[in-house]
Amino acid sequence: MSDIILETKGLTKHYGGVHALEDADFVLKNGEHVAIMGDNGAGKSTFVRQITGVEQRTRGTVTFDGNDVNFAGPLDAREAGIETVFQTLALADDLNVPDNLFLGREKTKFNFLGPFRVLDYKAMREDTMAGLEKTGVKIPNIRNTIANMSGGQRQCVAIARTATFASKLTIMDEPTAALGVQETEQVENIIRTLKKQGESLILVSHNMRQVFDLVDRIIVFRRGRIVANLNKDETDGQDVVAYITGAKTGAEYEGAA
Amino acid sequence: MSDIILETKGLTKHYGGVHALEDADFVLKNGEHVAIMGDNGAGKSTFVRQITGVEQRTRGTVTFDGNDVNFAGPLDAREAGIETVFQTLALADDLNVPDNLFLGREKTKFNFLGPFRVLDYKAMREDTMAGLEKTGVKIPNIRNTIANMSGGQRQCVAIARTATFASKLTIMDEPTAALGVQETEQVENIIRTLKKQGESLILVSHNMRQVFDLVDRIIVFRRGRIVANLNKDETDGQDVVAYITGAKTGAEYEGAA
Amino acid sequence: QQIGVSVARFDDNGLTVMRNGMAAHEAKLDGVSLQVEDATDDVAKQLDQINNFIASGVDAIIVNAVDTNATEAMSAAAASAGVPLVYVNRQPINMATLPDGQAFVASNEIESGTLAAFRMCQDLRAQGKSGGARAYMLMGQLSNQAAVQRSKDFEDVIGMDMCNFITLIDKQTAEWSRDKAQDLMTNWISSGEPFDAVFGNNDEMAIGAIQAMKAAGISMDDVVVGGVDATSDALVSMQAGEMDVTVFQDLAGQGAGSIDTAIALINGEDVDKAVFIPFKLVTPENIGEFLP
Amino acid sequence: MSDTSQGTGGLTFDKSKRQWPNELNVLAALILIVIIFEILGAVFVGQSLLFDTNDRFDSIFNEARLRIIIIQVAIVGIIALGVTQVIITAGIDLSSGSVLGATAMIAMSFAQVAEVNGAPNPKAIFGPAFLDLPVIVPVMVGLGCGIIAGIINGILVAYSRIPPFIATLGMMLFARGVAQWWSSGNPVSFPTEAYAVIGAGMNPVIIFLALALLFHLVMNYTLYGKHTFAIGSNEAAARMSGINVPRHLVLVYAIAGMLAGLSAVILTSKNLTAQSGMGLSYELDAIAMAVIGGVSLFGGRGSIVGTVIGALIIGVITSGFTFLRLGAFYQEMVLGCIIVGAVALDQWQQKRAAARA
Amino acid sequence: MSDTSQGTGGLTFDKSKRQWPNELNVLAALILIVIIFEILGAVFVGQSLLFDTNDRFDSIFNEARLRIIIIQVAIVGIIALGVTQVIITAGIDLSSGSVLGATAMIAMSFAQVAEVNGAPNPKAIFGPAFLDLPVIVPVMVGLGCGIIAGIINGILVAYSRIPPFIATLGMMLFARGVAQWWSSGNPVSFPTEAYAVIGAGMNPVIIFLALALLFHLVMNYTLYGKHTFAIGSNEAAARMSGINVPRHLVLVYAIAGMLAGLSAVILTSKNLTAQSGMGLSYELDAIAMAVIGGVSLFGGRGSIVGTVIGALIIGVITSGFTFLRLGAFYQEMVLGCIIVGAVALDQWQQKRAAARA
Ligand SMILES: Nc1ncnc2c1ncn2[C@@H]1O[C@H](COP(=O)(O)OP(=O)(O)OP(=O)(O)O)[C@@H](O)[C@H]1O
Ligand SMILES: Nc1ncnc2c1ncn2[C@@H]1O[C@H](COP(=O)(O)OP(=O)(O)OP(=O)(O)O)[C@@H](O)[C@H]1O
Ligand SMILES: [Mg+2]
Ligand SMILES: [Mg+2]
Repeated sequence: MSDIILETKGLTKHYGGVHALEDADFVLKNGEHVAIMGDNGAGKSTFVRQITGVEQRTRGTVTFDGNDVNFAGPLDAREAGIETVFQTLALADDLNVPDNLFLGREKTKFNFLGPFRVLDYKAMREDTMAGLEKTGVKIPNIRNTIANMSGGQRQCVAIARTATFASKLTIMDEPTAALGVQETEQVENIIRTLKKQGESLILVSHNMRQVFDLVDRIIVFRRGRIVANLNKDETDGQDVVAYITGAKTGAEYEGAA
Repeated sequence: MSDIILETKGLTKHYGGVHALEDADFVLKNGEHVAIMGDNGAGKSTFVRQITGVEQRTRGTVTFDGNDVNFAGPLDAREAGIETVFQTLALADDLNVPDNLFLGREKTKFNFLGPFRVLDYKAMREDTMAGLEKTGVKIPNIRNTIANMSGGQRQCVAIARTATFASKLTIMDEPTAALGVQETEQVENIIRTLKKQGESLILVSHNMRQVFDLVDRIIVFRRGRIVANLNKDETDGQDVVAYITGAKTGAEYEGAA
Repeated sequence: QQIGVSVARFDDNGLTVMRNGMAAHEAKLDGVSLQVEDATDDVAKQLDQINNFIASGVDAIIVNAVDTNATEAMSAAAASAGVPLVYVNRQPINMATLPDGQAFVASNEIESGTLAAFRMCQDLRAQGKSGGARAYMLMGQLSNQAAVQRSKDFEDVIGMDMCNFITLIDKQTAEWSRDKAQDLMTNWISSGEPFDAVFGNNDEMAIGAIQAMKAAGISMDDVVVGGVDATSDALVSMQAGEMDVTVFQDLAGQGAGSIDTAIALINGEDVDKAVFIPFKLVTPENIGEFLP
Repeated sequence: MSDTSQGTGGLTFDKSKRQWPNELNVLAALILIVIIFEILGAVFVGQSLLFDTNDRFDSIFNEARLRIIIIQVAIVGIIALGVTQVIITAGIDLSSGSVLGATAMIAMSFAQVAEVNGAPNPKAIFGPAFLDLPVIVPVMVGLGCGIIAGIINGILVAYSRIPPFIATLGMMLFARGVAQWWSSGNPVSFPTEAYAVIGAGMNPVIIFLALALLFHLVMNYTLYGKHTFAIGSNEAAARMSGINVPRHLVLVYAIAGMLAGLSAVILTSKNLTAQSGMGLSYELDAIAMAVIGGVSLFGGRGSIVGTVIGALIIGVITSGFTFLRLGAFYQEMVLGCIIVGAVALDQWQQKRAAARA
Repeated sequence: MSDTSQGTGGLTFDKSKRQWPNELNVLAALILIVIIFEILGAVFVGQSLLFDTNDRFDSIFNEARLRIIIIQVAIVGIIALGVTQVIITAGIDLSSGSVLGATAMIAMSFAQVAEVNGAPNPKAIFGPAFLDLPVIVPVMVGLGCGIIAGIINGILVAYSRIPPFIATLGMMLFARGVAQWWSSGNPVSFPTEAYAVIGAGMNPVIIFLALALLFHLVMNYTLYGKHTFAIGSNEAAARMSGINVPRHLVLVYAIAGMLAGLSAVILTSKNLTAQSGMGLSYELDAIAMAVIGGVSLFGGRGSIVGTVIGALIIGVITSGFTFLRLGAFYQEMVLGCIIVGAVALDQWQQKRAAARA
C-alpha cells in the first residue's frame, strides 16, 4: 500500500447557486498531521462533509487508503476508518454522557440476540470516565443528559468519543473553539498522542498558535478554493494570514480565486 | 442615577443536584468593560442566563440601572436595555439573514394594523448589509436561510444583530469562538466602538489575548463561584490561569470554592 | 331498578329517535333509571360496556348491537353474570340459541330497504319508465351493517323480474352525510348521464341528493327519490313534493318496548323471545299519519 | 421576489440558479393527476374529466365538474387555511373537525325560522324569541364559538406547554361531546332564508378564495406572518429574540378556530341542517391539503398558495374517482397512496434541488 | 438505577437530589383519579369504584370491575406498546387502528369453522379447504399482515423521508379501504374453538402484561432500545454516529405493526367476529395512553411502564364514568379534559423538578 492515506482530485460542491467548494486537490500522507485554515464560509466544513459522506459531492474523486471511495454516509466513512468530530458535534441531547460516547458502537453482551443484544452499561461507564479524563473536562454527573451540559462539556464529549476509538484518519472541525484554557491544552495533548501513534489527522482551526504547535503542513482555503499548501517550517503566521485574506496566493494555485 | 449599571448579590442557580452558580456578587460600572473567564462548565453561561431572564434564579438579587429586576424572559431584559449574544446564538434556521437580524423588532409600515402591520423588507435588507459589513463576514447570498450558513457566518449574524441596536449593556457569550482571523478582528473593533460610545459590556471568553486587549477588569469563575476580580493592569495571563485552575483564589473570596 | 343501555351510535338520527323514546318511557315509569352509553359503532367497546354494566351491578341490560354477528359473546357475558339482557332494533345472530332471561325487540332490517326500493320500482313503472330506468345509489359507511343490508336490499329488488328494468349506474358511499351526498350527486350530475331514480340508504343522503339536483335545475317531478328513516326533515321534503318514498320504523315504540321487556325479565315473568315491530312505508298518500 | 439578491462578497454566487419555488412542484403534481385522470377517463369511460364531451353544457370545459371540484373542497379548504398557519408554527390542530360540529349545532340554533310549510318549526331549539333572528346573530355566534375554542387551544399550547397534538386532541373530544349534548343529538334544521344564502351556489368558493388571498398577503407581508414562520422555525430563538411567543400562538390558534367556526356556518347554510356528526375527520382532510401543498409538519415551511393547490388536488381526486365510477372501496386506498405519493415527490424534488449543481 | 452516579470532578453535585422518575408522576395521577372517583361515587351513587359494596361478590375489591378496567384497555394497550416505541423515535403511527381493522378481516377469514349449528358455515369467505384450519394459521396471517403494513410504514418514513404523520395517514386510509374491500363490508364470523380461546377471559390481559414486561426490558437494556431513544433524541446525530437509522426505523415500525396485527387476532377472538369498522380511532386511544404515560411527542423521552399506567388511567376513567352513570355526552368532554390535564400536570411537574433547588 502506498504511503498516501487520503487524496482528493477536483472535489467540488455547489449548493444551488452557491459554489462552496471548487476543484479541491488535496493529498494527505500516512501519519501526517495537516491543518486547514481559512475565513468563515471559505468551505472548510464543506470539504470535511464531502470526504466523510455526510453530503454527496457535485463532482471529483476521493481516494482513501488506496481505494476510490464514495461513502453513502458517515457510517461508511467510520467503518472505513475515518473518525470525525463535526463542527455541529452530532450528540443526542436526551441521552447521557456514556450513551453518547458509545452511540453506534455500544458494548454489548449476548451478541447472538442481534438487534436485541444486551447493553453492558458498567463497562461503558468505566470507559467513559477514562475517556473524559483524557480531555481534562469536569462534568459533575455523567448521568445528566447532554442537553444540560455547557458548550465546552459537549465539545469534550464529542472529542472523547473520537479519541476512544482507534482509526486510520481523524478529522476534527474546530475542536477547541468552545474550550477553556486547560481543556484546550488537554485536547492538544490528545492530538500529540495521535501523532506518536502514527495516525493521520486533519485539523480545521482558526487558532494560529495551535496550528503551528501541532501540525506539519497548512492548507489555506479561500472562497471555496485551496489557495496555499505550506510546510510549517517554511512559513509563519503573517504569511498564512496573507494567504487567508487574499493578499497572496500560492504559486501553484495562481489560476484559482 | 448611580454610576453602577448592574449589580448582583448572592445570585445562585441549582439544577436539581447540580450547583451551577453559587452566591455570585458582581458589580459593573457604567461604561465599564468586564470579561468573565473560567473553565468549561464553570457557570459562566449560567450566570448570563440568570441576568437576562432566560431562566429563573434559585435565589439572589439583580439590580439593573438602579432598579431591582426579575426579568420574566429575554424580551423583558432587552426592553430594559440589555442586548445579548447567547452561546447558542438563538437564530431561526428557516429564515434568511435580514429576517433573523430584525427578529422581534421588524421595521414596519402602517403600524395602526397591530399584529398585521406590513413589513418594510427593503429597509431591513439595506440595514442588514450595513450591519454585516461591520463584522467583516462574507455571505454570498443574504436571502439564503440560516440553516445553510457556516458556523462563523451564523455567529456574525448574531453579533450583527446585537451591534445594530443601541443598548445600555451588551453581553456576549464567547462571540468569537467560531470566527476566523479577520472576522475576529472586526468583532473586536465593534467592541472597541462600544467602549467609545460609553456602553457597558460583559464579555465571556476563553481567549486570553483578546481579554487583555479589550476589557478593563477580569472576573474568574471556578466551580460555580466567583474566585477573582482583577484589574487588567494589575495582573497578567499566568496570574489569571492560576485563578482559573485553582492554584490561587482571590483574597476576598477565600471562603469560596 | 337500574337498567344499562348500550346504543350503537349516538349521532345516528334514527337511533336518536329510539333513545328519546326510551327516555320518554323512563320518565313515565316509577323507580326505573336508565344509563345510556354510546358504543360509537365499535363492537369491542360495546362488549366492554356490557361488562362495565355487570360490574356496576345493573338489574338488566338493553343492547342495540353494533354488529349483530358479535352478540354471542354478549349473551354469554350477561348469562354467566345472571343479568337479563334485551336486544333492541337489530336482530342478534344467536336468535335461535338465545339463553333464558334474554329477549329481542325490533323490526326486521331487511324490510326497510326492500320496502323503499320496491315502492320506487312501482313509482317508476307508474311514470311509464318500465322500458328502462337508470338509478344511482348513495350508501352509508361501508363498515356499517345497515348500510350493507339496505344496499343489498335495493340490489336484490332491482334483480327481481318485476323491477329488472332498472339499471344501477353507480353506487358510492356518502357516509350517511347530507353534505357528502350533495357533493357526490353534483359529481354524478356533472358527468351528464341521464338518470331517473336515486336511492339513499338514509333520508339525510336522499335530501342531500335532492339539494344537489335542485341546484342543478333538475325537476324533482322527473326523478324518484327514496330514503329510509322518515325523519322530520324528510317529511317536510316529501310535503314539498321532492322526496317520494321513505320508510318509517317505530323506533320510539321499540325503545319503550325494550324497557317493558327488560322489566318483565327482571320480575321473572314469562316473555316472548322475539317481539317484532313492523316497518311502515311512507309516501305522499299516507304522510298525514306520520306528521306530528 | 424581485431579482435584487444580495450578499456581502465572498464566494461565487450564481443568481440564475435560484431556488425553484415549492408551489410549482405542487402545481405540477396537480397537472399530472389531471392528466392521469384524463387518460384513464378516455380509456375506461370514454369521457373527459375536465373537458366537455357531451352536449349538456355548451363550452370547452365541463363547467359543472369544474365547479363541483372546487365547491366540495371549499369548506374544508377554509379550515385548511387556518391549519396551515398552525402547522407552520410547528403545531397541529386535530380539533377543527369537531369544533366545526359543535359550532354547527350552536350557530344553527340561532338561525331557525318560525314557520315551516305553514306549521310552526318542529325542531325549534329555543323559545319563539330566538326564531327568525337577523342573519348576523348566527354568524357571530358561529365565529365566536370557533374563536373561543381556538383561544383555549392556544392557551393550552402556549402557556401550559402541552404538545399541540394533545391539547387539540382534548379539544376534539370535548367539542364532539358538546355537539352531541346540544339538543341531545337531534339535528337542527330549517334555517332562515337569509342564512341559507351564505352557503348557496358558489358562495363558499368565493369566500374560500377571498380568504386565501387575504391570508396569502398576511403570511408574506406582515409581522404576523413573519413571527408565525419564526416560531415554527426555532421557538427558542423566537423567544430569545423578543417575540411574545405565547401571545402570538394564541392569536394563531384563535384564527384557526375562527375559520373552523366560519366553515360551520357555511356548511350548515349549504346543507340547511346541522348534525352532531358533521365535520368528523375534516381535520385530517385539512391537514392532508396543507401537507400535500408543501407545508412542513416540522414547522417553519409552507404557504397558503400551496394549501390552495393541495385542496384542488383533493377535489380533483374525489371528483375523478366518481367520474371513473371506481368502487367505493378503492377510493380510500388510492387516496392514501396519492397523499403519500405527493409528499414523497415533494421530498424528492427538494432533495434534488438541494443537490443540483 | 443503582446509586453509583459518577462524574469527573468539578461542581458540587448533590446526589440526594436525583431526578424523581417520571413514572411516579403518572402513578400519582392514576391514584388521584381513583380517589376522585371514590369520592364522587360515595357522594353521588353511594358506592365505591374499586371496593366491594354490594354483596354480589364476596371479597374486599369489586373484582368484576378490576377485571373489566384492565380487560377493556388490554387490546388497545398492546397497540400502545408499539406506538410508544414509534413516538420515542419522534414518529407517530396513525395507521394502527385501521391496520387492526384490515388484519381482523383477513386473519378471521382463515379462522372459520366448517359447520355452525350443524349447517355449513353461512359466512365462509374461502372455499372448504380453508375452513377448520389449525389456529396457528390465522395467528400467523394476522401477525404477518401487521408486519407488512409496519414495514411499508417504516420504509416510507425511513427511506422516502415522508413525515411519519403523512406516511401513516396514507396507510390508515389504505388499510381502511382494504378492510372494507375484503368481503365487501360483510362481517366475518364463526371462528374455530381454538381460535376463540386466544381472547377469552383474562387472556388479553396476560398477553398485554407479558408483552409490556418484555418491551420494558428491551427498551432499557438492549441495543434496540438505546438506538430507538437516540434516533428520537437527535436523528442527525444518530446517523453521524453510525447508527443505521433507516434500518432501525423499519424495525420499529414493523414491531408496531406486528403488535397491531396481534391485537386484531385477540380482538376478533374475544368478539368472535371481525368487522371492517373494527379499530376505528384506536390509534388515538393508543397515542393518548402513551402520552398520558409521559412519552414525549418530540421523541427521545418515554417508557413502557408509563404507557401501561397511562392505559390503566384510561381504563379507570371509562369504568368510572359508567359507574357514576354519567351521561354519554359528558364522557367525551371529561375524557378530553383529563387527557389535557394529565399532560399539563406532567409538564408542570417536570418544570418544577427542573427549577427545584
Ligand atoms: N439545565 C441544566 N441542567 C443541569 N445541569 C446544567 C444545566 N445547564 C447547565 N448545567 C450544568 O451547569 C454547569 C455550568 O454550565 P455553564 O453552561 O454555565 O458553563 P460555562 O461556564 O458557560 O461553560 P463553557 O465555557 O463550556 O460554555 C455545567 O456543569 C453544566 O453541566
Ligand atoms: N446547505 C447549504 N446550502 C447553501 N449554502 C451552503 C450550505 N452549506 C454551506 N453553504 C455555504 O457554503 C459556504 C461554505 O460553508 P462552510 O460551512 O464550508 O464554511 P467554513 O469554511 O466551514 O466556515 P466556518 O469557519 O465559519 O465554519 C458558506 O458560504 C455557506 O453559506
Ligand atoms: Mg465550518
Ligand atoms: Mg458557556
